[in-house]
Amino acid sequence: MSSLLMAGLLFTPLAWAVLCLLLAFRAARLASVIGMLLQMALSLALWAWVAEQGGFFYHLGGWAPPLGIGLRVDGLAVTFVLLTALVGAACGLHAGLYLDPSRPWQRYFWPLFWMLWAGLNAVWLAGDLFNLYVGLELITLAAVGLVVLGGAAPALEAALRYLFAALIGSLAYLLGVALLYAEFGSLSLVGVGEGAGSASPAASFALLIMLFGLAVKAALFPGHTWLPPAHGIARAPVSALLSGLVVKAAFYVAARVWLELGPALEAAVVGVLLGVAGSAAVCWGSWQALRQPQLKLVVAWSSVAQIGYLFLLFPLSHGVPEAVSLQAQQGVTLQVISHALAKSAMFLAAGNLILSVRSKRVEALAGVSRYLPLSLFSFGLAGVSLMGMPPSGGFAAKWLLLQASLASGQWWWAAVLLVGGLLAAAYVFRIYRASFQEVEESDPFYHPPRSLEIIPLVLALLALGLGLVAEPVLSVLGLPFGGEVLSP
Amino acid sequence: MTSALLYVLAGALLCGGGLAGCLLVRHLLRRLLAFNLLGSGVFLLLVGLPAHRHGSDPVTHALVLTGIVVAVAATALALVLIRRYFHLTGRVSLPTGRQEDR
Amino acid sequence: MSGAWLPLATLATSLLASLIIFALPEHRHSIRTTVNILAATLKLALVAAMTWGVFQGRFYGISYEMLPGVRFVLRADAVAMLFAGLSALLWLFTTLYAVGYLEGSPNRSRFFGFFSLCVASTLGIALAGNLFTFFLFYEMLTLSTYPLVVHRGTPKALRAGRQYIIYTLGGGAVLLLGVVLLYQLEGDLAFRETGHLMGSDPARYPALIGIFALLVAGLGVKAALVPLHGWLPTAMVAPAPVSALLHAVAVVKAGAFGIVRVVYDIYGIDFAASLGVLEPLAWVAAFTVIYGSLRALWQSDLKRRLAFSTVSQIAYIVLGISLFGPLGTVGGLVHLLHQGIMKVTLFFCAGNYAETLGVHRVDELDGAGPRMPLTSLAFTVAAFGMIGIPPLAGFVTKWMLGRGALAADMAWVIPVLLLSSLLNALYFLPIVYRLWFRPLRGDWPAERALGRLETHALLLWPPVFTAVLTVLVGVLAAAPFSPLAWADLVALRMYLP
Amino acid sequence: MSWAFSAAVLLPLLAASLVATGSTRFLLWRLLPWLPLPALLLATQVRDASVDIPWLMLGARWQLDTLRSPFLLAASLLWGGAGLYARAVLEGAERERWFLSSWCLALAGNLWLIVAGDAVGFYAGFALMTFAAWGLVVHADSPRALWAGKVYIAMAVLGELALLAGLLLASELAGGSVLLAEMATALGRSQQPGLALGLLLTGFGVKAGLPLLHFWLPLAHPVAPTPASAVLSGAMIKAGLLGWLVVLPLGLTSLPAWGTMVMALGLIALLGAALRGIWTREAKTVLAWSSISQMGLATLMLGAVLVEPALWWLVSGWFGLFVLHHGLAKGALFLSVGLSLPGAPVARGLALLVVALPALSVIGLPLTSGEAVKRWLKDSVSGDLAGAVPWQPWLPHLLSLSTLLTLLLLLRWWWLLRSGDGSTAVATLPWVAWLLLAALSLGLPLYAPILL
Amino acid sequence: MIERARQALLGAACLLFTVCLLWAVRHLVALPAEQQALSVLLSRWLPDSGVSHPVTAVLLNFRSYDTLLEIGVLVIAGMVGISLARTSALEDPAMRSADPLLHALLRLFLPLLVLLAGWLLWAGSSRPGGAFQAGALLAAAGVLGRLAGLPMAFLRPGTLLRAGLVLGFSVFLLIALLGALDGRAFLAYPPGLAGALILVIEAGLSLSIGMILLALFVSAPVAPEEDADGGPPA
Repeated sequence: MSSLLMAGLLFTPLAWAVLCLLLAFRAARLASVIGMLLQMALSLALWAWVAEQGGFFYHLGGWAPPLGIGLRVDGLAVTFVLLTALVGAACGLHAGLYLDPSRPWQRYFWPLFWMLWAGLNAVWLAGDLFNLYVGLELITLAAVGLVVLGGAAPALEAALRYLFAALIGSLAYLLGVALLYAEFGSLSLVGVGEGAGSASPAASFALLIMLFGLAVKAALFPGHTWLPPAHGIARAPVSALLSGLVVKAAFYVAARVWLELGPALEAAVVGVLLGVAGSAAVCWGSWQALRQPQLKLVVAWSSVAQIGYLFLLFPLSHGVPEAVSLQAQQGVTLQVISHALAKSAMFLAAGNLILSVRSKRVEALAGVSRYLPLSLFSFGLAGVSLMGMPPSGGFAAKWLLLQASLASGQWWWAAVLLVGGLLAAAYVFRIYRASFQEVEESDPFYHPPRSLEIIPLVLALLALGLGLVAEPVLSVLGLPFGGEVLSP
Repeated sequence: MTSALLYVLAGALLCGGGLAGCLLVRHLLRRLLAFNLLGSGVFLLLVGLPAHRHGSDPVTHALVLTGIVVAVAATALALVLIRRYFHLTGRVSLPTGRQEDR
Repeated sequence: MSGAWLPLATLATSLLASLIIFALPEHRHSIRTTVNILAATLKLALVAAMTWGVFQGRFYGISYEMLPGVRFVLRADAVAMLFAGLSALLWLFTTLYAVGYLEGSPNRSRFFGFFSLCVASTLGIALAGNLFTFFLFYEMLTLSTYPLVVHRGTPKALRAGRQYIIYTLGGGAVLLLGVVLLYQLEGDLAFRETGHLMGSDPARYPALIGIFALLVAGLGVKAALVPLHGWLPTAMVAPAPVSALLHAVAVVKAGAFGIVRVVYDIYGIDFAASLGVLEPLAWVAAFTVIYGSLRALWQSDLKRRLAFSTVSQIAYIVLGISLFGPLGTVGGLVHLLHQGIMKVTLFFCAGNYAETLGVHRVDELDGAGPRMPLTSLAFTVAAFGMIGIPPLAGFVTKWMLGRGALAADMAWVIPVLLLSSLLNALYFLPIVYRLWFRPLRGDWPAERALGRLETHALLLWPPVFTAVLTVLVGVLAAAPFSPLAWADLVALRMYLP
Repeated sequence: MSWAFSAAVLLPLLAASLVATGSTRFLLWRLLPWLPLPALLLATQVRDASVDIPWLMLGARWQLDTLRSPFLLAASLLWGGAGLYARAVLEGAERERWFLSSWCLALAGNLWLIVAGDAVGFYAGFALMTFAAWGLVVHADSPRALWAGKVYIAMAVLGELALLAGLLLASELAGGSVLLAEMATALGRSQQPGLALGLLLTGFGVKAGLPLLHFWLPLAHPVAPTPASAVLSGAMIKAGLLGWLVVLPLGLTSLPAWGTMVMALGLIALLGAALRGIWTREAKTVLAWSSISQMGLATLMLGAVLVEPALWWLVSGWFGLFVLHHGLAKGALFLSVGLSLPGAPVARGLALLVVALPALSVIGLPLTSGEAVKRWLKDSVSGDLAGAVPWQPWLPHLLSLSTLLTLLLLLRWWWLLRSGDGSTAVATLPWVAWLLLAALSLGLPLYAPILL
Repeated sequence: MIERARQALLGAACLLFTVCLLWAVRHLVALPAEQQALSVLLSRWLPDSGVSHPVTAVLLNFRSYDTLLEIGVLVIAGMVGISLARTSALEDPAMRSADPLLHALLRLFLPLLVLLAGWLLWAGSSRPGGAFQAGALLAAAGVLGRLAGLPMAFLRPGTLLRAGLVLGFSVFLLIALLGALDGRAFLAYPPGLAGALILVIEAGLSLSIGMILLALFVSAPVAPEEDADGGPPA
């Protein structure tokens, strides 16, 4: 049963990518809706199956690692697969309504969209270091393709900047994999993890290089310059996908590698370095988000800031008691899920607002709260989760991270979390303030179809509700990031 | 001092030079070339190190083959973007001006 | 868990109401008003039923694990019902008043949606069973009140909203730090009448004092203790029902109620006293009482003067809490109710003058008495109540606080009370004097005829009724079901036998 | 029985609500003199009664005993007469609604504090009367009236605050009980009641016109409308005295230091006020000063009792007599100021003579209530029981000096009255009201022994 | 000024990186050379892989998932290339050169190239070769034809080109699904049929790879006036 589910999960997105490439936009849209439903069903079934039976290893092609490629299907991977299904379906549906079918290049959105989805699933489930590299490349190129859809000069510039940064990151990662393979002779993550005990200093250098590469791909502070133009220029559903999921893929790989190899190699310095970079990202990202004149750039810079929180996992899971590390992992998992939901909701809502206000600037939002309450409401709810205000998932994540940082004695991360929350509130309320401005004349706005506004609202409500059901979600993760997993 | 060590050494130096090229050069095509240098350096290391320790290892060959294909795909895509960018804006390097979203 | 559904039902009524109202298009006035009033009355009935149940000793509560090791707990105990009763009662009047006040203005769906959300969070605060749940609703209150403060959308309102958010979110962050530190140190503490920390080992005392400071600072923002009160007067730019609900019932009381919970149900009054944290708290409260009244003296704008008066009145509650002894507690708790009733009346009347006569400043009030007799009478009764003239509600509090101060041998509190009553007189009597004894100077700035009586029916009767309530609460203070009796019941359980 | 008490207090309160419309006001003017009727019946019929109402405020008690009933009697008679006079003079005047509402509320407050047995009720009545009286004082709405109103309300609020503090301390000493009797006994028993006593003395002193606390009196009385000033000095000032009698521990312990101080204040008031009053230029102000000096008498007696507790059982009746005597006489004198004297010289001379009659009783000529009061005071103070009373030998002489000064003072008043302009049309109703009060005050020695 | 400082900083960083890399490599080189478990495993399972050449076995059997994704990457690159093309024809008239010498040469080379590609494809199972090298040769042939101005109808962003792009990929995908449908893991070939299926896949792949690389080469920007517009609306 599980092998059928896995096969379906891997096959569907790739098949639909091929199918959609051959169809025109409207036909592809119809096919994609079916595909999304199928993929959602598969992901849900797999999630339910793992929730009962627990995780397992899936040997592709029948060959066991280290020879073949093994997929690690544990609680965390399956949760992220379901998250991808959720956010992907929402962005797909929204894109179907949002993109203008008459443009010749729009038809290529669907194949790239499905390829991106396939890449994401490949990364969540991967258990093999080289396979992760190929998965990341798949995601990068699909994302660059989506960003550059339409081929306008600014889109090209942003795409190029993105492509170069991502490629450098991938090669750095590959260099790390090469060094690790040279030392341990195995490519599977679990195999390398076991061998890490007797590692030489080269392995810690390899780890450093890999984390540097992945940090650049995840737009951590020093390497973040490519993200705002890319996510700002792209169409709303594309930026939602990029900010919500693509950026998380690189972080997910880094986290997997760190938790396998980190404790063994004395890489505390690397952890602290990433923590400091994360804090700098939080401050710089929020500060820039406050000053951006354009709405989508504000949301893009907010992504830079929120990614900073994720990288607090590294210092908090190294050289600390097991319980605290577990708490930090759960906190970061919740932060990833709630940020994915909230940020995609915010980007979709921002897309709707820009569509109806007919201008990208924040000041143009005056009077929106009177005539476009629904879009602003979903934007607002997403903002609540970004600020980490109760009862949202963001708050639950902030709470767990606060507890982890205080329990581990590294109290300064708690300061970063609190200040970050306030800065996030600053730029979210900047948008509220602009939209609450009363405007004299009658309704100047174009009203998008109601269904366009429902999608971000659903996502925002999920992000908000996540806080209330945090415990069940975390319990399904079991021991996140690997723990004993029974093989089929 | 097997011949593989020579490749490993060359690979390491290529990596250094490639990375420097990628980061410092502004011209897009040259950066792309530097990227390919870096890629080749990594592939050399990937094959050279195991070869040095215990003879030729087919797995690394397969990995390198896959790596090369991916590199080719990325380079081709980059080229298309660069040519289109040049076609539209006539610039050969990305604007580095003090954009406020630096 | 007997009666688990009652607390949830109370919260659900206003949550549901807010969702329905948000979904309603703007022009659906009648449906929105009926939903509003229906929800308000239903909530009042539920709260009354719960109060009766609690009085009989029945347990109402629900608890489920929201985060690993952290539970979401709702529990209706005596002091919760005190605050919940006040909120439910005054929300009914404020809703009626708001319906009348906002006649013909835009954005009413948005307003009433957030209005009911705000009360849902207030009731959540009242019914919270542990610090985590309390914080959860505390922050939801901040979010749901911001749109109310900036409802008018004018640049001034937006600036006031900005300052409001900076204060309250800053306070929220400090409170969050305190709560997490406490969870780190002592684990998930459910509120318990006599508090938990009596037995903790002395090594932790400095940490506990530090945490106490953080918690009170966080709550102090909403309770408008002096250094943190800046947002209250500027938030006066909000429409009258908002300032009535915010400054008399919801936001300000949430802060004071939080301090009650922290001092009694977490630390335990005896432990807090032994820690020596009550003395500084009393100093801050006393200073706020005096400072608030002083600042109110020369505020020319009526609502700003009332705002500063609120700053000092809320500090009475905190003062009552910090007087170690049942009498002080009773004084603090009963003032929680009395101040709510009196301040709501004052704000309703201020709203009436603004809405009917276009009067915003104190010196424009000359001769308003004869023009609007009932409103002015209500204002006068409430004003005398605030000064503390028997047999009105204010006197009962001052009497209890005075006795509490003497019993806790903190005699220096008596002159503070007297000075504050004098200051109250100094800023309320001139207004009463202008209302009744000064002749009309020229015509009113923006007079509008709003219905047969002196003003719109919905604007007139709420303040009159709350004024009558002020008198009744004062006169029937010792009666079985009066706020004072209820406060005694609560205070009795607070102190270790 | 409790309905009788509440009827006495609530009737004027309800009457105040009739002020709203024109027609009800007409009815109210007619009712005004009869408002204190239930209180009058209560004072005459009920000798000694105490009703507890646990649920009212903090546990209220209606009380009427030998100490309070003369106060009640004096107040109701005076309010009745002044009410009649007010109807005659002020009906139809401008700002009549304001006057009526203040008048009724003041009356209600006055009656409430007299019958209140608990501190909260007493304080409530006291405050209600004070604020209502403020309405009466500023009724003329002239700059002078406004200034007098400011001074009055400022001192009144300070007095109230001192009173609140005093009551709080006393209640604390009495273990939290709010009943006045228990407070008095508690004050008696406690070792250092100093602070509470001081506060209570100042609190009531403001109302009773103790020296240094009396500034508002000579300002407020002249500006108030005539019936209002009659009531102000006749009944309201007595509230301060009643406060002392009810709260202070009279007859329980001897407080020589406090006693001597109070007696000294009494003497200063008695003599100083009379001296100061002589060269004032306005008739009502003279009477105001005379009220302060007459109150000096009561303060003197109070001081004596404080020094020598045994005296209390002997002189507790004296205060009742004093209240009746001074209230009615002073009320009549104030009303006479407003009377219009006939133009013809002969009739005018006769009228002046008649008007002077109550003044005689105040001075203390034989056969009048004034003389009975003074003699009783002289005997008790210099009697054998008053062993420890200070300055015992000089007291009688000082008292006779005070009679002389009062004589001069009232001559000054009579001369100011005489220089007033006569008017042809003599309104009969004011004269009737004055006559009623004058008769009651002069007839006091006759009916006083029956009632007390 | 800041720019120069940035350059210097990055340069220093690269230098440091190279030094550390050399240091790490020195450590790795110093490690003892013990027999590698993976190559032992590989030699043991090679017979079952259906091909004799170990690299092809790893590429198309043991780690076939990598190859699948890698082909996916190529398809994406192709797609993006085509999506950027603005006109119906990918032809670039400026490039066509009617040079008789080139035409003659091509008549000789093109068939040779195709023959060589076929041989490489076949040789892949036993010695270095396979789909990628064959595809590259086909693409080279295409490029030469393109330079010589041979009319290639299929080089229009039409369905034919798109079908060609995904042909190999979909074949690979379907075969992979076959494995999963009859109970075994995804990408597992039915026993015995491995060699044949690998050959089918290789054939499809080589064709697609050739098509993709050619499409990427030719999806050059078109002459300015035909450019439809500057890009998507605001």
